[in-house]
Amino acid sequence: MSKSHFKPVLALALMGTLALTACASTAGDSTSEAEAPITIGVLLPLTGPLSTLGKEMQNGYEVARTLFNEAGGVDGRQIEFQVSDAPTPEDAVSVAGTLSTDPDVTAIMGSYSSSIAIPASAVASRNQMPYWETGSVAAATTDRGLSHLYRTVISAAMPAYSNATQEFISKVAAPALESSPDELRFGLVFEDGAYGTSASDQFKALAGTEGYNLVATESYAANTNDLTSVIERLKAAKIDVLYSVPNINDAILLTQQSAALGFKPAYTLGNGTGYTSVDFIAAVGDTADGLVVADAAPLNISDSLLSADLSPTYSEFITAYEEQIGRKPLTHATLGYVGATVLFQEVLSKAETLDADGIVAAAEAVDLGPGETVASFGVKFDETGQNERAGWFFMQYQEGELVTIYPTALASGQ
Amino acid sequence: MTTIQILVSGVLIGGVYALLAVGITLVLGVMKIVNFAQGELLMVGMYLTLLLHTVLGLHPYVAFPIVVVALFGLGAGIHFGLLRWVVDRGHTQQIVLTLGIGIVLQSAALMIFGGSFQSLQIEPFRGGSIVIGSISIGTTRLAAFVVAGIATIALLFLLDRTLTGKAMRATAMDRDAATLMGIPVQRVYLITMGIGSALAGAAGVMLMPIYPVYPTVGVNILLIGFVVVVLGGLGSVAGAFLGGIIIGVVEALAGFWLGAAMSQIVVFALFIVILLVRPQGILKGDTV
Amino acid sequence: MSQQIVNRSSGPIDPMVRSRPLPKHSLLIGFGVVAIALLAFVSSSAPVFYGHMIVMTLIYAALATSWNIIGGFAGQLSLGHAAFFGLGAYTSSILFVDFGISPWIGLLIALLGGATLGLLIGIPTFRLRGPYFALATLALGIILLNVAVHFRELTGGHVGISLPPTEGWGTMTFLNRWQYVVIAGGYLLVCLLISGIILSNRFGYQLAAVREDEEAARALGVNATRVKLLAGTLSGGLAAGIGTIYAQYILFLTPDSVLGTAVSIEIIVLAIVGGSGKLYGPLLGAVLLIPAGQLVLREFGGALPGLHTLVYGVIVIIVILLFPRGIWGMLTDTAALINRRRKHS
Amino acid sequence: MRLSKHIWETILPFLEIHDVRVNYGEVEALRGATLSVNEGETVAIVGANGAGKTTLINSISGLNRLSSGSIMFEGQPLGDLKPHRLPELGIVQVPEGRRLFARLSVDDNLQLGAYHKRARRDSVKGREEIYRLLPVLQDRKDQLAGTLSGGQQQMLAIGRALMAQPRLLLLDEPSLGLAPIVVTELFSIIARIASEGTAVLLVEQNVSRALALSNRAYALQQGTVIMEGTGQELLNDPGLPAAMLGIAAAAKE
Repeated sequence: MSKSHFKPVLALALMGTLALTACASTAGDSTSEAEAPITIGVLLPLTGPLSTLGKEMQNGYEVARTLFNEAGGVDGRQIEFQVSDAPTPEDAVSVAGTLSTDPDVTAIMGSYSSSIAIPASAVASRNQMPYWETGSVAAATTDRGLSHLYRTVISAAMPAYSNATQEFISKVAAPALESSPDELRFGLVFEDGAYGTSASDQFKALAGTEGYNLVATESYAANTNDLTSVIERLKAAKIDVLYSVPNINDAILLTQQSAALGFKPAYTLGNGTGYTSVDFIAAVGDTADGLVVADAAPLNISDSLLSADLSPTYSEFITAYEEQIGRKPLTHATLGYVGATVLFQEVLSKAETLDADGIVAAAEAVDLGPGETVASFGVKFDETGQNERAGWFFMQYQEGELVTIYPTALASGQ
Repeated sequence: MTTIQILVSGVLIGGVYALLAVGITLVLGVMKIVNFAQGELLMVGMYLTLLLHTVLGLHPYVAFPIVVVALFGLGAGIHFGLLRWVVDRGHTQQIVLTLGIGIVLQSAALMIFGGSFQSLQIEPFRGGSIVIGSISIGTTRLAAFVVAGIATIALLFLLDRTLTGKAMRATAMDRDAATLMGIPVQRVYLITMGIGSALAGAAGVMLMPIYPVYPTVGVNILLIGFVVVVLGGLGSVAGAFLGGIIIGVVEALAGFWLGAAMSQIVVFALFIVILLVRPQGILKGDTV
Repeated sequence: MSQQIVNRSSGPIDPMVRSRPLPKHSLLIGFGVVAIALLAFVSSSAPVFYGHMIVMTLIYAALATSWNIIGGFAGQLSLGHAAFFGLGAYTSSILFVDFGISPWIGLLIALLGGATLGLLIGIPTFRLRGPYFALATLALGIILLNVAVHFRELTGGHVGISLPPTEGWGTMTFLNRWQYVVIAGGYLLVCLLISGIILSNRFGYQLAAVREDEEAARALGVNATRVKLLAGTLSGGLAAGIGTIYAQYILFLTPDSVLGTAVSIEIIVLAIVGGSGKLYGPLLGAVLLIPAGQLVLREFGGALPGLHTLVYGVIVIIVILLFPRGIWGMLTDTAALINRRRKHS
Repeated sequence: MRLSKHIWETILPFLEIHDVRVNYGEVEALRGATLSVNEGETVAIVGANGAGKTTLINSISGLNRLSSGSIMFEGQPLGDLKPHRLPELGIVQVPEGRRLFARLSVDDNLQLGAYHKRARRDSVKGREEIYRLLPVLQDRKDQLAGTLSGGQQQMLAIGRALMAQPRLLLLDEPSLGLAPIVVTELFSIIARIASEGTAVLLVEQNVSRALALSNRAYALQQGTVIMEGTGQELLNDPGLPAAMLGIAAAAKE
């Protein structure tokens, strides 16, 4: 019987040996012919609660890849994706480790959610693998100054982010209410997840510096099933402008229950994610009309507002997307498309070598001005890898569709 | 006035909790099994409602009987294929088995429907509410509450007045004695699990127009369901109904006074206090 | 004294008590050290995926082994064990990030914190029986999760805590994985040793007596409450320690990833599938399920979302139905049967 | 080999228990007990605590699994049947400690006694008969069973079993914990049931009363039958007190 104490130890040793043989068989064949495809590791949450927008972003990647490959790829070399699902931070570490040490993988793209991006990019940087972040807006992502991380999308910590909100409120929202920002009563409501808290922190800071009269601040768990108490508290605070940062299902709930409970602030300013998803539009339909949504990419803009040199053009992107996916792209698809296209066209195509150093050098050299991406913002990375030209946009639901209304230069409606 | 509105909303959402909790308490009372898959059964009910609407165009309230019968079948099937083998074992094995069943249902839903949030618009009810003075009552929530009440009363009638119901209660009280009287205990369990599951289905139908469905939607509601069951007294159907309303009101009031973020802490702290101070619940478990 | 009485009693604990000679702890240490060395070597040369798989397996094996003390040996179904794991992870991480205290010291403080929490939770909840205890621990886990979410100044809320990637033994942070294999493997070995010592001592028999029939155990003079409290304290402390190692490995904490109910459930599933109450059951469960889950996730994750959890659920159902004593129990039963046959022939 | 039912009934005893063994874990509670009951007969089983009496009666009604041996009822092996099918055949047990459905009314308890199909048809009439036989229940018909006195509970337990229209009534320690005057009443009721043609297998600690009532009796010790004979024979057997006092011997095991 005492022999049984060996068994687990032997089992563990056996497992190790198995792992050893398994790796011996997987490593080995790394060909680098001119015609061989270039592999990009795609790291996104494709299952679990984050999957809705993870998939939306993947759609953007796929369309970018199709268009880029059709246009000839990198000197004839096609782009291939190695798609990995990372539903939790733990899985993100695992997947990032695998991708960043795979000799076939040139760079990693991801990851939409900050809770995935933060651990995954840390692992990639430790393994000196370029990490191309196209979706996470949390400040912490680039704050750490990781060596191989580049973020094409805006950081909530950037002045541009707060400035856009401040300008929008003073130049669009307040005039629409025939008032001035310091006379308005503001309310803030957010889901207490990573996304909601970091976005609401920025708004609180803005309210502090601008002297907004923030009369109510409410948070709740995103998986709640009743928001009556939150709505009643907001109602009781008699607010004029509501700044709201929900996830998807609670965006639906908040909108529907507000309507049911007769809560209708003069102006509702929603922050991205929840309000721009397909699920939201499908659920609330025209109840959303009039709602203003802020997000990291504009929607439904016209080609004429962008650079004439842009190829593919905005409308080509929309057409390709509709053909491939079957509906119009939303913000996360657009952000994914922009990020991927910049990586393909500006980095991979222009890099002298496709190793980490070559990609880093090419990334540092990217210099796209306003209008040179389909999201209208330019791309230039600062020393932390943050795109300092990333933008922040305001759109409004008009007849069930999101129309860009700010910056006014892009406005196609109102 | 606001407090009344909060109370009304709490009572209404409490109806949904009650509907789920009544099913949990019934299975617990009769079979002595804590069913951790009850939330997933509700999720199945929601998806089924959605499917009947999108494929056959059925209004959810028209689909109600179909979903309830289908979920009865699913519950009975789960008993026949799985739970039957563990009724004699310890609660650890039973709990882990139902957890396993829940994981399987959740994964299956993810594979079939994907992870996105899907909701159902039904025109006559969407955003619809009855306004009395300054109190607004959501019609879909009111409907859910009414169904919860009717289901509870119907179940109480079944348990109190019919031979099948009495056999269920007898089995709950003394399984061996019931066997000696010729009561087919496993069939009673099958029916119990079927009814418990059908109640989860009913909750799913009523929740579908209120709340979007996604594969893990049941998890959070299930936890509240447990709180309600313990509050109401394990195995007490009437207690579960009352407990559902109390928890709905507590949650709403705590949310209003302390903020929504604190309401979860308050609810689960209340749960611990009940467990420690009055584990038998507000009504002793004597309905089943 | 009570041990003797338990020994003579005719309940189901009897065969188990009689058939177990004193474990050869030195053998366990010897083979454990060799296995860790081997695994460390493997993980330093194998692709990251396999290295990660080994580290995660060791971490979860240690976690499930710590759960086993209260959940298996004492038979108290704790559904909130993530509370200890998360407490340990947050304690050392906050000390490290905010006060610059080395994770090694953080680990010791986490151990103490977990043990204290185990004691504090135990005092009120061990009065509860069966499903009540399970539900109470479930609720406590949820409360702790909500506290971590709510008190953002301390924990960062859902945004989480990001640990600095400063490499070195002093900071318990490494670029490579073999060091983590050594640390987590060593910790697992400690958990196994403590469990083995418990099982071969009077304490182990007392726990078994409480598990099989608490009333009878009390009647035989076992101080059931004290025995359970001690088990809960040990179990909680060990689970908290592994939390620190996890935090230093992943370098990023969110409430859901260390305090979530899913973590608690995973721990139980590993232990039950492997064989709860058996010394090596939880280890076996982790060795079988963690790599299986990771492999399925890697192979099919993107294409067939949900498959890896489906496989998990199906394994749980099959094991519960066919091998109620877990896979370890099934293996030892089979071995005993073969032995008996051999003797007969 | 196929014989008509009539022939089976004439050659084979009503209930035949042959070399039955039952184990609880590693403990043998019954070690080869053999006994029989004829149609309409009252048979008592006496023995010390732990002699295996309750195990034996639970084995007949299917609550215990046999390790070996057989129990035949009118030529049919009972081991093949699910326990809940036995009342249909006419075998009904009144378990030790009454085991009433405490939070159901007296009337509901009786109604549940007549659960199997054959009895269910006569449920209403059956209850009237029980109330006539046991008038003490009539007045308490809507009371919860748990609120009755010990004696009333025992009457209800017997009444509940009678609702199933038994042909063989198994009684496990019916007099346990009852006042002497109630015990007398109880035994007169049992005698009345037996006189109406129902076979009774009675396990009792009250040895003298049980033996006086029975046609035949068996004494059990450590799971085997050590004595058998008419009630009077056993009563007069000098070995009986030793069998009853076999406590020390049994506990040594």
